[in-house]
Order: sequence, then structure tokens, then C-alpha cells
Amino acid sequence: MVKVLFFASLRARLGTAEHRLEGFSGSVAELRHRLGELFPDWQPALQAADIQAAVNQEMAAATTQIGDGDEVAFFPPVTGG
Amino acid sequence: MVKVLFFASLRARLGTAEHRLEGFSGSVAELRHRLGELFPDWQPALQAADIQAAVNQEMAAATTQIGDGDEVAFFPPVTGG
Amino acid sequence: MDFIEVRTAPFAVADEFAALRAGNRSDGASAMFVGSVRDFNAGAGVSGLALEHYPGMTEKSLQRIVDDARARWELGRVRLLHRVGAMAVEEDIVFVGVTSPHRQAAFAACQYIMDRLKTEAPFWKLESGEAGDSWVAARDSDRRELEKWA
Amino acid sequence: MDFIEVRTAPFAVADEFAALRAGNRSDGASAMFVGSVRDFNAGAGVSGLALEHYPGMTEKSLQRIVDDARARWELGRVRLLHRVGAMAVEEDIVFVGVTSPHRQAAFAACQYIMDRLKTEAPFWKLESGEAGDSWVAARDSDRRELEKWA
Repeated sequence: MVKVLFFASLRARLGTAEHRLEGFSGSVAELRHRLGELFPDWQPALQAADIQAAVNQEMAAATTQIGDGDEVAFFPPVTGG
Repeated sequence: MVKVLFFASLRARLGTAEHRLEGFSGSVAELRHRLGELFPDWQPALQAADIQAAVNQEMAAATTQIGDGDEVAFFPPVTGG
Repeated sequence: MDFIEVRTAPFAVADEFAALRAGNRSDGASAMFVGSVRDFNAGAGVSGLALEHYPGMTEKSLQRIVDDARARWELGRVRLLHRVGAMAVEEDIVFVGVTSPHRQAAFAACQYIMDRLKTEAPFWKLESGEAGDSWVAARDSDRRELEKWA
Repeated sequence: MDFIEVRTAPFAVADEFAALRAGNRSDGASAMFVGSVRDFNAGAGVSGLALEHYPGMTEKSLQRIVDDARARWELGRVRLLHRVGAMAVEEDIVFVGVTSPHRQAAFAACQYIMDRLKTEAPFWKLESGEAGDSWVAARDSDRRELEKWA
């Protein structure tokens, strides 16, 4: 099971903060694609060019590999401080 | 009359904080020289390479002109902050 | 010597400065930065904001930034506090305080921590204002500031 | 919007920060620096120091430095306090606080004010320590720091 989190404007656009996906393994880019297939309404927000990803709470690249038990987060550029 | 002030280590070495000089006009360098003539004991301290001068409370060059009523100060490099 | 905290409660600069200095006889320099809620962003009136973060990742991210600052400069104490939750205009959001024997190191590290925090710590701001609620957009200028540390 | 003071009494960072922020809704950034008495200088134990200045010239010098900072950056409030007289180790000597709408301007101006103060404001330090009293020597490094503002 992969735990997927969404933050800030992305969470607001998707209307959900968390989704759990069984049986996924692949890259961050592939996970984004898979979520778009599962939830076509999510596609525009999920595919936005500035969306970033973290895997197990570390910033991740599109090619970062994800497997069972991982925590993945998608979010817009950060604006703290 | 020119009012001459000395600060910090220079004051300590000369043993005086202030000297008033009548009838002087000339440059900062000439004033330094004149004070050395008047007080030979002061020469080594007054001629030290790092001694700086201010005229009327503004940093001054060796060539800055001084006349009656001016306030001149000699001091070592500053060390505030 | 690091104190890093994500919190909802306001902080007091007096307490943070006291913690940087108490018994600290060797660091003559203390540099501090405070970021506060402004009443406008991109021109629109703002009445307050809600700060969201990614619990767990936030703390790791802040610790890494502080570790990297320590690797670059000789630092004494570092205190980094960032608030989350609801805040009104004029409230303080973030405090960074750094002590060092050297003034330049204290300034540089304080600025470096803020520059990196702005571009990589997972915080997001939702502003409330005249025109309703809106998510604050990241600024290219914040990204460019990082170049000076490359 | 400038507050510049040469004083014998200690200052409180809490009061200075409060004065930088009270009713200040437009400046999101506050950068501050505090310089404190260290327990060593050039290796010798220090128990305290006496700070001497040139009354009249000091205030003019500090005002000029702040004016020059304002000409370079968009600043809100500036507070610059420098103590004179006798101080023990750990006591605070100088406070510089600057607010701005822009973080980089606040940091730069705060650092600029300190860099110039260090090389041109007429203050001198007499340290008391293990080896008796000695005048603190100016540092070449302070002079070199000025080059970044040229």
C-alpha cells in the first residue's frame, strides 16, 4: 500500500488530503499518471507543471521509485517564512 | 583658536584630552607637525601611521584646511560595535 | 545547540534572544530575522492567513537547512521557530536567530536559513482578504536568492 | 522613522523589536543584530570593557550611515543603539534593527550599517582582563568587509 498525501491548493482542488493505493510500484511520474487514470477529475490539477513531490518526506524527482509502504506527497511550490 | 581633542589610546599616551591652540591656520598635517614641535614628547604618538583626524566632527584628510574656531580631533582607528 | 520548532502559539522575540545569549560568553554576534504577516500581497488587502505544513517533513527539512548552515559557518546557537495555523496581520510567522564569534558568519547563516526555508520547507499560506481566500504563489525572486549560496 | 541613540544604560531587545513592529503592517521583514561583550579578544581573558566615544561626532556619523542605507534600500524603520561606558562580559553593546517589505533589503541594510559602524563611527574599546587594561586594535577584516558595498 502506498499512502499519497496532497497539500495546500492541490488538496483544495482535489477535495481530498489523502489517498491509499494498493499494489502500486513505479516512479513518481508513473504514480501521478496512475492517479489521473483512476480519477480523471484530478488530472488537470495533478498534471500542473509546478506540482512537486516528496517520497518518505524527502523531496523527490519524477524518476524516484516508489514501493509498498512508502509515503508520497504532492504539493505546489512552498510559501513559508 | 583651534580646539584639538584626543581620544582613546592617543589620549592615554599624551596624557591629555584637549589642547587649545591660538593663531593656527593650515592643514591637518601641518597641525600635527606643529603640535609635535610644541610638545616633543607627543611626537611618537601623534605621528603614528594609523592616527586619523576629524575636523568639525567629520572625518578629514591630511590636506583638510583648519582655521580659527574649528574643532579638530585625533584618534586611533575606531573599534565600536 | 539547535532549537527548531513548528508551533501554533505565538513566540516572543525577547525569550528567543534570551535563549541565544544566556551564558553565551564566546559569541559576540547575534543575527536575527522575524517574518510577519503583511497587510498586502501582490496588491490586494489581506486580513490574515492560515499556514499549512507537512508534519514530519517540515521538521526534517528545517533540521537539514540548519545542519547545512553549520557546515558552512562557525556558529554557536541556532533557533528556528515557524508558526502554523491562523494568524492575523502584524503577527509574527517565523524567527531565525544565530550566534557566532563572527558577525559575518551570523548574518550569512541567518540569511541562508531564511533563503532556503522560503524555497524548500513545506509550508503553504492561504491568505484571507478583500477578494476572498487565495493561496499565496511562490515567488521567482525567492528561487533566485538561492543562487548566491551555490 | 529613524531612532539613533548613544547611551550608557542597557537596552532591551524586546523593546526595540516592539518599536520596530508596533503598527507596522507593511513591512513583513525585520532583521536585527546585537553585538555583545565576549570573554576573549585575541586570545586573552576579558572581564569587561569601557567604551569611549566622541560626543557629537558619533551621532552625526551614525545618522549618515543610516541615511546612506536608506538611499540604497527600501527600508521602513531603523533603530540603532550603541552603548558607551563600562560593560561586563555578556552585556550587549550595540543593537541594529531594520524593517522592510523585502527580506533581502532588511538583511543587507542591517549588515551594511554594522559594517560601516565598525570602521567609521568614533567608538573605542578599552578591555580589562587577565593582562591588565588594553585598547582593542582595529581589525583589517572589518575594513575588508566594506568592499562588498563599494
